Amino acid sequence: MSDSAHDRGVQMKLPRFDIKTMGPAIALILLCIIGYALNPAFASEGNITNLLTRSAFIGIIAVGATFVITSGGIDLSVGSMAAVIAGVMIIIMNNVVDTFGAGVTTVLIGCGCSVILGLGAGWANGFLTTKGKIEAFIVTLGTMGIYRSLVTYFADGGTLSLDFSIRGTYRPVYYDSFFGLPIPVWVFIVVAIVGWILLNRTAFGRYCMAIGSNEAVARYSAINVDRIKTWTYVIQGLCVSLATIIYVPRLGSASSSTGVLWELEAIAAVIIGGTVLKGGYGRIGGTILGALILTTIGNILNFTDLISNYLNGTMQGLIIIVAVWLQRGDWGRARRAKT
Amino acid sequence: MSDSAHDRGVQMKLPRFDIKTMGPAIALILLCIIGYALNPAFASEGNITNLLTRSAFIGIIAVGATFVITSGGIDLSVGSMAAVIAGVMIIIMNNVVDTFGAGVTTVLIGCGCSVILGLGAGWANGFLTTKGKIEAFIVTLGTMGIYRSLVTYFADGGTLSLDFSIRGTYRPVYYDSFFGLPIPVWVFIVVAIVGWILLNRTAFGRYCMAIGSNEAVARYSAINVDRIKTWTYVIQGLCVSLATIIYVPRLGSASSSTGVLWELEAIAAVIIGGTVLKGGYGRIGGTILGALILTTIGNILNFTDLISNYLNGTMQGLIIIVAVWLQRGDWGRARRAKT
Amino acid sequence: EDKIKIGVSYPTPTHAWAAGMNWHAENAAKRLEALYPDIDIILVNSPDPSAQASALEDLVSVNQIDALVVLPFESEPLTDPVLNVKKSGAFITVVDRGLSQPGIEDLYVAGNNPELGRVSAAYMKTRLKDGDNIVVLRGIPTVIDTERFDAFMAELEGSGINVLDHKHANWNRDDGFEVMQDFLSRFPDIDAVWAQDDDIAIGVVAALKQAGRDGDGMFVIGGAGMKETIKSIMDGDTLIPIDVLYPPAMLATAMDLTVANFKSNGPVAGRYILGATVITPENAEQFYFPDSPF
Amino acid sequence: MLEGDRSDDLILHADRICKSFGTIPVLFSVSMGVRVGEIHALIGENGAGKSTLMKILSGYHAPTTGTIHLDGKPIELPTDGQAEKLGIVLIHQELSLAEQLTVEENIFLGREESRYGFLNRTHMRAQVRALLSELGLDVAPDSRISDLSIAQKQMVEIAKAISRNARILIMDEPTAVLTPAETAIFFRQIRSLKAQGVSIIFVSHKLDEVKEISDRVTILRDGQWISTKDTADMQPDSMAQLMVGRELSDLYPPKTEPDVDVPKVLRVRNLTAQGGVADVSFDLGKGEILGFAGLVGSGRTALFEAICGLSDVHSGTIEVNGRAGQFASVAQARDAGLTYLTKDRKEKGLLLNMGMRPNLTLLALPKFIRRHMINQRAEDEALVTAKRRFDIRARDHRVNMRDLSGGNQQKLLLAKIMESQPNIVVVDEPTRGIDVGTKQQIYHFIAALAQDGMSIILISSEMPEVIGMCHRVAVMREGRLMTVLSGDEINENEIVRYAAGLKEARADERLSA
Ligand SMILES: Nc1ncnc2c1ncn2[C@@H]1O[C@H](COP(=O)(O)OP(=O)(O)OP(=O)(O)O)[C@@H](O)[C@H]1O
Ligand SMILES: Nc1ncnc2c1ncn2[C@@H]1O[C@H](COP(=O)(O)OP(=O)(O)OP(=O)(O)O)[C@@H](O)[C@H]1O
Ligand SMILES: [Mg+2]
Ligand SMILES: [Mg+2]
Repeated sequence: MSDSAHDRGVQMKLPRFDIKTMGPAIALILLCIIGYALNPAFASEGNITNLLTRSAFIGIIAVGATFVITSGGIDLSVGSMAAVIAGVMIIIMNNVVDTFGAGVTTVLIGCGCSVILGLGAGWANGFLTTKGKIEAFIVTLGTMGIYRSLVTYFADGGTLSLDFSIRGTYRPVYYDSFFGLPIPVWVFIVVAIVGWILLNRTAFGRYCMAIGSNEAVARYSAINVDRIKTWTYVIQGLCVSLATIIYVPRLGSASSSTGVLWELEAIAAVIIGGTVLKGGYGRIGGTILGALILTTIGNILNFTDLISNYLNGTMQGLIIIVAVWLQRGDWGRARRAKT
Repeated sequence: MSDSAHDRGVQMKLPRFDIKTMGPAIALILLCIIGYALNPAFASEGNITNLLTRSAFIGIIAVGATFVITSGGIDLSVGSMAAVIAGVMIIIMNNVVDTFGAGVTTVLIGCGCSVILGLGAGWANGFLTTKGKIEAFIVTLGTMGIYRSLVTYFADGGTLSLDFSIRGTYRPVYYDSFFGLPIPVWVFIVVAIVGWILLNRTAFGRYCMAIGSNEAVARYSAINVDRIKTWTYVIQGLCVSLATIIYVPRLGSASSSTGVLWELEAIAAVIIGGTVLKGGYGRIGGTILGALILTTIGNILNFTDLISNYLNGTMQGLIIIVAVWLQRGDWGRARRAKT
Repeated sequence: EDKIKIGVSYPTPTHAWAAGMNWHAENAAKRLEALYPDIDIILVNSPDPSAQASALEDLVSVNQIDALVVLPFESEPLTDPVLNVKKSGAFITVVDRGLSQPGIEDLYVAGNNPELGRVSAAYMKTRLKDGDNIVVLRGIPTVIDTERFDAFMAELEGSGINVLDHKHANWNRDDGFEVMQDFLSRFPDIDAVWAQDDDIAIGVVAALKQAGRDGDGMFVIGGAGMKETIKSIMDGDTLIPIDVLYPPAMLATAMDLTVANFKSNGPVAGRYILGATVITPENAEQFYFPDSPF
Repeated sequence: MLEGDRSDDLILHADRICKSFGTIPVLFSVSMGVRVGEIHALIGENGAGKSTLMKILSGYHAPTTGTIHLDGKPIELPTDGQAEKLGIVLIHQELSLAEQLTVEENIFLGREESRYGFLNRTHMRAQVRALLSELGLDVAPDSRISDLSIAQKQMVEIAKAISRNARILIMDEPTAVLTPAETAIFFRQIRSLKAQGVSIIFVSHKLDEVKEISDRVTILRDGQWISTKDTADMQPDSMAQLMVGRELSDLYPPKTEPDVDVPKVLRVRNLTAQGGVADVSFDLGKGEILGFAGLVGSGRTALFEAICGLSDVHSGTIEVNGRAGQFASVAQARDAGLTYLTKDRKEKGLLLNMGMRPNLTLLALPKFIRRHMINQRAEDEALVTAKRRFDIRARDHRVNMRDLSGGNQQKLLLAKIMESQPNIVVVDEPTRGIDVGTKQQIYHFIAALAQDGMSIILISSEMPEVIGMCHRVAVMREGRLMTVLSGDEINENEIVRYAAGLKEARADERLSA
């Protein structure tokens, strides 16, 4: 086989790859055009900033979910986990404020606890899935219920509010900007880049895909399957805790309704982005676009009163289906071939 | 090969198979013992009847979900589908009551519409998944939103109520008994038996398992994969419509909060029962037990005020995880071998 | 074992108002059981209408209650189940949401949803003039929300105040924040916000402050009587000048009345409608319960 | 038209077929036909396009140009296995059984017998039982496929094809994983089908089998038709020459004398392990090639999966390079210099939905890490080297593993194992599905590795391979080591007698080099 054939092969593949990658991007651009057509204020700087900041929560969580799903798992507990972490964080900060004052120390203690809790909760999901050998769906359905009811219990059914004295210190984490972009957006960007590198440029990412693709092959290839799978849940937990850290200063409160349905949104973002639900193929870039698409849909619906409020869900459902259908293109074939 | 070897093989298989099958049964028995210990009234005839009747809704839907999941799909839309079918059924019955009176005819028209809607909604899910080549998760997440918002729209944000004159005719479908068992329980039993036969004793059931196990193999075996998959969603739709038919006379109304989270309960029942979430292996018997387990957990929690109401979710989550862990036994190996 | 068993069934608190109601109910239960050793109160909450129907069945078949205090999730779906409890001979107290068939309950205790909407609109009219713009953030699409909204719009009619748009914020702070952000991007001129609920109002205020549009006499009206809101009214905040009460203690009130039916000499029956009081800096003190979660 | 073919007696005939995947051409105007009651062999190098042609003949692929004639009439074959209705049945090179279904369910998949809409299970089971016993396959009809060994799966696949009452049976390398004993049973079935007038096309790299069973042979090279001849006119050597396009020298490299004094790198004593391995003891010397022979299910795979940390060891001791070697994971074994090449490349060997590069480096990935990241340049270089070393032919280097030809997949798997630079390597059926030309290269490669001091365990069901390559040959039967043969004892007769249990296990000398 000649070298020129090689080169030809490479060139031929590229456009196919592009279509696949471009799918979610095209869907997002279409949505933006629709938004602008409905109301030019859609493109205002303020709105774009709001949109990006909002995407940060789901986006950061979805980056974690990309790892879990790529390695063949699923995590339904993220929304509840965010709620309980936010709750405990607030309780802790309110308690230490007397000792450490309302300064940065208290906030850092809160953030530290958030990270520890996220890692712990993620590890628990991973441990039960791998060592307990229980289907991830069941484990995380269980912990979803547990975390949700714990936050309700801590808040006594109501709302946990951050001490007003701390809010001033913590507020900038959500509301301030840095080089024109709000801090949550920066966090999102950093998480996305780190996630992309981790998935595409490190052995860990390779192992995630291998496990999702075929666990037995992974085992025969000297991969510690249980350890890698547990790590994906731990990463998911870490992402949830980061999302929580930028969520809490927004309203300074957590309740049993915090983070409801975030798990479905996160998974939807991942799938819209082109990651395969059954594992083996993951795309962080797609996930980011997926999160942006979901947020944009909600934003657009708030920008028009053309349709009855009650039908928001219908529009949302239709747009999601059409967005995925748009990018299906080559996908249908690719997926069929996989099975 | 000698016959004795055959017999050995068969005998060797049996005990293993039994442990697997017994898992959910053991979990259920344990739950019942706990329930009785907490309050002997748990075993009263009235309570057992209530329990069975309640299980009927989720159980019937979960039978449908067993087919979808066995063939490698997933349906998140069932709860919303139940709500919209209930809503439309009520609207139709209220409209035809003037023409046909409050008699059996009207109720039958309502039930007929329910079945048609269920089949149609299921077909839509199946069509979009197979012909549209969109991930089932996305399709049904989309239709979940669509159906939910449609019922809100039809009810104008409120509640759709069945005309009081019809209630008298329709009521017995939920509240009457037949040979000592409430009618919903009979429907449940019939659906379960038909489902069991369909999955285990017909070519269709085998096709479902084959598709879930390996779609390419199924296709190479001249199985019309798309058609079978579509049928699983249609069956799911039919099951939802049957569940709705016995649900409507219970409360005589439908609203945007009808059937919320039923999809997760139905899927949980299926997985608790031993069906593999990634497809290829399904057990109707297990599904029935799964539905009973879920209902019993709720029932037991209503029986005791030992723990804070807010912690109900924690108990529920723990029990589900433990119940599945109990039956894991041989499963871990079986699943590992699979991958 | 000849205790009088009173079952109390209500929706699982998923937002702060309901948690406040739960708090008041739990306190009432403790207080009443301490007061009357032969009274046994069983509190049960349920996450959705059909679970509540199940819970009612369990209260009859397992606990064999003598009286039921029920705050129905929704009227329609729980009418039949409550009727079944009634058939077992129990005394029925219905709270907040009336059943769709009259005459089932012995006692009815309720807040007033249309009144809440009407009072809010009436206040708007006192502060705004013809041509002023408001936006409305609604609750979860349910009958409660519809009743409040319809009464609000009816009261506003003919005043010349424009309702620019109304969206559902689901009685949720986060949704309130996001919907308000979008309203602010969309409408350059908003003079007031009806948030219908104090939780939504908190999100709205955060969005206003973020956008720097909380000056110029702009104000937000929530509802229900959250302790933080009442506190800030007491402190003379102008952004949320008043609040409209939807008493979270109504379930406790109903329990008191139900116990009174067994313990007082005369039978207790009838309808107790609690008003939608406007909380102003003058009367705020009496609605302030710092220990309640709401 | 082919020379010597009268088209009227051809039952199935491919006429000037061209096939491209995307823009990559794979077949160039290939013609081939099969007569009624004929066994027609198709041979060619890996990637020559054999599987592609077979898929075209059975409707799984549509030809880009050219026509298919069935019974003399041009026909457009229906897709996705529907051609079965026309009597054309294909056994895919890559096993196609549904893993979670039972043997019975797989055999009848797609054409279940039903009565009144219900499955007639007793009848189907009886048929399956009869079929399995005819094939001498000792599995129950309700065993799950995932519980079977790969050879058993292949036999089930054959049973499935035979049971379909085909007029034309097309088999893509059915014997690749079979031992001679099973191959003999299989050939008996083939002959009886032929006697019933069934036409059979089969692909094989085992040229002696081709010589033994076929009536005519068609040879492909690089997607081109080379020739079609009567088997009687050819010898395996001439077939190989036509396939490869050059003269093949000796298939096996000359054997070197094993050195008696070399250190022992692997020492196994009284090993009992999962999968029925009982009380196995043996030694492996540095630079030695030790063969393992035995029937299907004799426990060779199970033995080495236990040694390499893939399954549980119950008792006994393992010593690797002088140190205790009870590995809890494959990674530990790899780091100790011991790696295992699985024979189940589809389920355990390769990630089929990924490309060649990640597959090649997966086992040895730590080697490719620089500053915590994967050094993609080094990976690319490794791929180029591996392609050259193992003659891996892909017309497109970003192709998914799934779309690589079977033999080239196997070569990549071999390359993957070698990438971790082991000093002891266990290769389980290493030349499965590899053409003679490449086989020769691989044999020389293995011999060279042994010369350089690598120790090799060669598990193989190809008797000539074991005999031609190994310094010593261990024979297993029912999980026990029967004997270790060396020198002149290494001959087919001796091996078969131990493997079949006709000779008792020898206790003496079995550990010595
Ligand atoms: N679906 C596909 N897409 C792209 N290329 C393919 C596809 N299927 C096969 N090929 C390519 O076609 C060529 C011929 O493959 P084929 O499987 O027919 O070879 P073969 O003769 O059967 O080889 P082997 O002896 O190794 O099985 C190979 O280069 C392979 O990579
Ligand atoms: N009882 C068992 N339980 C679980 N797995 C088993 C059992 N017996 C065998 N296996 C598995 O089946 C596979 C093949 O078995 P075995 O080692 O007996 O075959 P073999 O001797 O390599 O035969 P061949 O290679 O000729 O097919 C191995 O992966 C082994 O782990
Ligand atoms: Mg081939
Ligand atoms: Mg072997």
